[in-house]
Amino acid sequence: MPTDTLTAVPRAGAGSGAPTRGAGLPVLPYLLIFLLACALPLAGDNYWTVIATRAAIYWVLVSGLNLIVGYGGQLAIGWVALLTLGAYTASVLAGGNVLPPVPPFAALAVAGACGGLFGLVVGLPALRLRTFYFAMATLGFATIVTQIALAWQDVTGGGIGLPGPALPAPFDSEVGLYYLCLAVAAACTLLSASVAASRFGRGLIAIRDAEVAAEACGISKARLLAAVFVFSGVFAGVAGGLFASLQTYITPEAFTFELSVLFFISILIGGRGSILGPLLGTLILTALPEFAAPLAAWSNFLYAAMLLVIVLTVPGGIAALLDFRGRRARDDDRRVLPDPSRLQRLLDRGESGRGIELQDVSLHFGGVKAIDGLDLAIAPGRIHGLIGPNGSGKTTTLNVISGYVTPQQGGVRQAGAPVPMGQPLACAGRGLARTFQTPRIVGDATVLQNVMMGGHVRAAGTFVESVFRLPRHRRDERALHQDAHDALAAVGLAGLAHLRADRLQHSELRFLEIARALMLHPAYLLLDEPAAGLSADEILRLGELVREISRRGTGVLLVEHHADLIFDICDHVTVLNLGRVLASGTPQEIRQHKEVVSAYLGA
Amino acid sequence: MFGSILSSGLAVGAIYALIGITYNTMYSTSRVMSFTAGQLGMLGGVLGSLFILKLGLPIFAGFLLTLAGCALVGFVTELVAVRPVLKSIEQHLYVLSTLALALMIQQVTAIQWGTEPQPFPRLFGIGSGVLDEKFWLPVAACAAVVLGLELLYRRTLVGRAFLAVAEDNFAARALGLPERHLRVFSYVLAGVIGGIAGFAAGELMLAFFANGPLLNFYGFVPVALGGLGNNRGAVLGGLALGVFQQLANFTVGGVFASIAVFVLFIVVLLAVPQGIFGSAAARRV
Amino acid sequence: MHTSAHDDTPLLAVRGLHAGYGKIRILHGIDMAVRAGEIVALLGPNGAGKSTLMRALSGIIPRTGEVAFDGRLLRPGNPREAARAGLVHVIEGHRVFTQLSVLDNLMLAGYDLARAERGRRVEEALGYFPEIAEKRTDRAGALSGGQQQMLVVAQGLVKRPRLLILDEPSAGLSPVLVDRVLSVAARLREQGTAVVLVEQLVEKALALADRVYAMAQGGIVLQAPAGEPGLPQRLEAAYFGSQARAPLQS
Amino acid sequence: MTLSRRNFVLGSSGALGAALIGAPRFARAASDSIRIGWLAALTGPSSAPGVGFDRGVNFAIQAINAGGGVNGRQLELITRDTQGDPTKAVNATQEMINSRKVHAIWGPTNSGESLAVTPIMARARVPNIHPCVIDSLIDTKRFPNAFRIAPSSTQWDDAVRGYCLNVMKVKKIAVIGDTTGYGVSAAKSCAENFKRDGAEVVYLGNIDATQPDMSPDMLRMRNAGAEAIVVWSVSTGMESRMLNKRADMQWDVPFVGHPSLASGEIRSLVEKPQNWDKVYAVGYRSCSYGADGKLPPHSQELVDRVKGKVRLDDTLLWWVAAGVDAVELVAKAVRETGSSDAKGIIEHWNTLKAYPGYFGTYTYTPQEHNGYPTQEVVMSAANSARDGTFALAPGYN
Repeated sequence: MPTDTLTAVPRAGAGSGAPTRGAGLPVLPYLLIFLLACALPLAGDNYWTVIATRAAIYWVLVSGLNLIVGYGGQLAIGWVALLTLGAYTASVLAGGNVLPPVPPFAALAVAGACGGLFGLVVGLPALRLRTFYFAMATLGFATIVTQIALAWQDVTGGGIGLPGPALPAPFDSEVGLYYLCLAVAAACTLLSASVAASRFGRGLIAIRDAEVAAEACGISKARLLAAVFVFSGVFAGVAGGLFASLQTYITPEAFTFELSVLFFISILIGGRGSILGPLLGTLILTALPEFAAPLAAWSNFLYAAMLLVIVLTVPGGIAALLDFRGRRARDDDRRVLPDPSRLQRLLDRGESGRGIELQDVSLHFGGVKAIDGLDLAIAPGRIHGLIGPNGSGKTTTLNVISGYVTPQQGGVRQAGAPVPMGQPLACAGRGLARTFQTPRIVGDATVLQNVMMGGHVRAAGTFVESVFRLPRHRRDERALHQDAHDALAAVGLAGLAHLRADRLQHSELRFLEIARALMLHPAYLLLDEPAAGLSADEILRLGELVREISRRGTGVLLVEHHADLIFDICDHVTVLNLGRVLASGTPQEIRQHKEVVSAYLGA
Repeated sequence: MFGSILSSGLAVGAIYALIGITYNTMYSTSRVMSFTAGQLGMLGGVLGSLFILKLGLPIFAGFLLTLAGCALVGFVTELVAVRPVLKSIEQHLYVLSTLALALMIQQVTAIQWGTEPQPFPRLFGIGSGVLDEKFWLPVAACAAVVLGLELLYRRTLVGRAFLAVAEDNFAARALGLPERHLRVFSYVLAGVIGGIAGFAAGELMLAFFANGPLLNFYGFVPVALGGLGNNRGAVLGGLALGVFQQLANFTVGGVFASIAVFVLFIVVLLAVPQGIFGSAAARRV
Repeated sequence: MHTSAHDDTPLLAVRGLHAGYGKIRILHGIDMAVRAGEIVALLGPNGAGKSTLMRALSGIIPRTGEVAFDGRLLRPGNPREAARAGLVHVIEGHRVFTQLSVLDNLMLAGYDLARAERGRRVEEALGYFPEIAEKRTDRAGALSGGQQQMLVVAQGLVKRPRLLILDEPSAGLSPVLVDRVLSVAARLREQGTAVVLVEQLVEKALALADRVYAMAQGGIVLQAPAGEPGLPQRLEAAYFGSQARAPLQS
Repeated sequence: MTLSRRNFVLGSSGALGAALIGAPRFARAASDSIRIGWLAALTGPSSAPGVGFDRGVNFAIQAINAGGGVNGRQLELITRDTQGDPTKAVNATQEMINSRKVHAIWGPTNSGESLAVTPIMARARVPNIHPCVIDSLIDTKRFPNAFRIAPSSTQWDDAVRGYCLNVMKVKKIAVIGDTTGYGVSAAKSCAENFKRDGAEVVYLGNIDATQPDMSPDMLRMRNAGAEAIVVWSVSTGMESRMLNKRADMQWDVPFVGHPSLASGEIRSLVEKPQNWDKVYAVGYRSCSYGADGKLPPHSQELVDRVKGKVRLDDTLLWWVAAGVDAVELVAKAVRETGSSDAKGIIEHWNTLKAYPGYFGTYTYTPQEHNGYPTQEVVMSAANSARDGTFALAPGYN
């Protein structure tokens, strides 16, 4: 196992907003736990071996579920359903009571595949249902699977249940089964960590905390969640098979709702967006009832009480407690000093031709006419300023171009070809990047990770390649890393790469969003009031940066209130009022324009 | 056969509707869907049986003490599980804090009250067979609550303040309305409604600790179908669900009935995510 | 009863006020004052921070710095205390409770008052706006934009303010209705009530106000009596940023 | 300095961990006591039998230890509450075998759990006595260490069928089981046996124990013309709701079935005492009093011994008696083989011929570990409970 992958593996995982590639520090805790786990059976007491086996099996499931709940932010509470499914699939196939008996490991594989399929089925509602609704749906699904297991007597043995798969020679003993489960758990840790450290892991966090920005970066929530639901379903199915072997005999009563709660709480106590936190959470919650045997009846109460305490006091969970690097005190006097020379590698696209044209675009929300027959053009290599009082349709125009709203009339063309309306996901593919009026960032992740999200569509590696860290995945990561460091240096935030994004000041967040947009090597850049909340000299430096970006061939649309910035850097200015063009021309023409002055002064 | 389907269906449906109204009452002033709604229903039955059967109090005293107990649980819910997480509403921490509190309530009840369904006292003893008390009481309770809420919202200033906070929280705060007191009062009121639901359902569903999760799910379905915060939708949705479930119970049998209800819930929700009467989601960007 | 305009201690004194939304700092150290019975206009392009300043004053959003009203320091983040002291803020966007009747909307404005007192004040507020007085039982949602604006102003009047903040009352109103609403401000001044008028329409604001503050980019860039000659030109320069750039030909 | 939230959580979780760590049970030095593991479902659904057995077991342990123990060694009972959950049962069994190194295990009491732990105990060859009735649990080849102290479900089934066909002489039978592991299999085999013996099974159904309203199933049974309702379930809540519904429907039909029909809990759950008439539960000759109201002498001796020490009114004598017999069987094996070695205990039990326990006279051979004699299984009137004993059902000689 080449060292760099090992050091790289948990880099994003050790704690939310985990530190840089640095020393092997983040690997240490995993190695420690793994060595301790290997030594456990030597203590001679098989009881603790069995408990550790159960913890390993639960971690196989939780490591997959963690990507959905911890990283993706989807509240999948009913995951015992897939454990039940995997257990019964493996047992029925291995037991051979319905079909001719299948060798146990093949049965385990089929259980995994079955888990993957049903992971998708359980997960799909997440795409349409709001969080509380989805949580209720998965809970409902969990009760249904148990009841089907009860009712389908001739296959599942109904209330009687059926024996679990009996594993061949070395794994039939407690210690043998333990080492098998430990190996599977270690593999699952590596696989889920490599997904977490890949662009898909970052995509999940983006969906969780900044869904609108994720769309702008071309991260498709549907495709990503579908892949992760299948991935986590496979883990849950395999865990189900191993669980059936550990139990030696399974009945519907074994798959209790408390198990679902245990999986869910171990992730939340462990901490969102982390691998180590939920791993520790799972170990603690599995061992807790064994220590607290006299109050066995109270174990579920303890779980719930722990969850409440964690949610109220440290929402970040154990991971947040352990994440010291991400929270180091930042020196407050640092200033944003863009270095436009670093733009060279990022803006190599230089698209020529007619740029983006809006033709007779009209759009109204209910009775209010937001845009009324607008014609506008963004030429490559030039800055087009858009100003006007509140409610004049500036931001709505930008949202039409980037596909967030669909106009009732008119259309948008790019380089002559018509652009389908209302598809924000597609605009990243067309080389069109944007920023937002209020910065949309992932507070938990580092500045570098936030920026790398911008380059999502430029990477070519598929999900599976990231799972197994195949060459194309590693090439993508290296390219994204390089681009991100260039982009951060270009906007002047190079020193803050490994800080948690929520530690940044407001003005730094503005420049962070621009860096994220640069990751797309954009042909067009749409800026939505980037100067709001900046100090005077920060506005000057922003102006120079935007001018440099446009000089390298990128067409820029600048929506702004700050009239001085507009007149300073724009090649062309359009003034909107009540959704119609009041005036359009060079900055000098606009400054003398009678209506503009009165519209601004409100004659 | 049809008569008993209708009577038990409307009875169970009225209980689900009341739990739906409990959800809505909490939601209107805090934008939080709390897992404790079903537990309040369960406590209505358990406390009622505790006060009247175990402690032998007169029925009316037992009823009032039950409502007081549930009101206290409502107060604690707001204090412990809602107020601390309100500021991070978009992180949906409220789902976790209310789930944790609901689980704690359920475990304590399971340990102190036992895990077998305990008997619930016979209150008035009026009616038998299809018109037995345990069938018309929940429907009467539901009607009484709906009427009571209508009076509260239409006649009293506090009720109108509720509607104002529910419609435009920011404007209500700017106008100087005591937003926190109103939220606490709405959670206490939700506790009382949940208590009434459980008490009225006592004879039908007995004093059973596992009624909590059952009511949580089946009380949520009418809210989801009817649209968040919409009591009229909750009552219609609840009654329809109750009759559908009993119909499935009679025709297909217990196990498949709950599968049928769940499938219906998922299909309708995927088709109409914000519910039949609900409003579409606001502009995102 | 018209209090003397030249009382030395101002009714409202603001020193070193900072405010914003979360990380975004909008206001950078605001100092201003309003005397009893005075109409002050607050002008400036949008995005300058006018509404943020008013919300910070009335306690709807958190703030740092001092806000003294009638000699007493107001606690930040407490709109109820400010209202009880007499500082009433009618927020922009005529946000009425559409489900409730006109009367209910007004009753809610007097939520803390005794029933009788509340009734009296509601009638008193309706006295200013006969147009909505006869629609008192209609649902507020059924009213036109202008009538809704009158209703929210009336809600402010129910609290018998000593200082009334009107935040962009003219937004979305026809010129006739704008004059109608602004005339109420003039009547209030006669009764000694101070008014802070946040306005986009400079001419109408200058015609009504005694004094003017102009804001740009989160700071006060100009303060002057309303009648001062050459004021419009000075405002224009203030809006278009620092003079160094490209001074407007006057 | 206000206690920052982070220190508070670190402090409290640390303290919680320390307090708990203090009480782990790593393998302690093997003291000379005879350790008996007891897998008890004391809480959780269908915990009624567990509570009854527990009283008998504790009474027997104290009685033997008071009398000087066995060959001078005291008996130590290690109880783990499995809550009827197979996962907790597997953990508890592993702890008893590996960590506490028990000499014999009594329990578990529910079928779902026992199906999970029996193979584990067999692999460790730990002597195991249990009262679970599912037939597949006893297999002298696969589980030579497992012995059943109670009758098997087949023996219960034979007794119920015999009473319906030969004593009550009814032809149309309705069979109801709950949805636990036990309920499903018992109802299925019962229906098949009735058909084999020429009766007509007009209705066969499994009801979830938590189903609040029994009218759907009761109405279907009446419409099918059932003359007797056979019930196989441990859920007293469900059974009482069926009895109440029978009274509501004014339907004169006898209930016959699982011993839990006669449990004290049902008295508090039926709305009127007469709702409990014409209900006949599986009983045992040793725990039934005849028309003269007297118990068999050996059983009366146990009732007298436990008087004042064990409450009998809210449970069943056979649960208590079986608990006592189990402990005494272990003590007898250790006393007569002279050691607590597992092989010795198992071999000793294999030689028992009509050993007079309080609950039954047990006979085990290396090929047959169902020790309870079928003829001692009788029907008893469910509502005739008196200190856990019942009147023989009408029609017995």
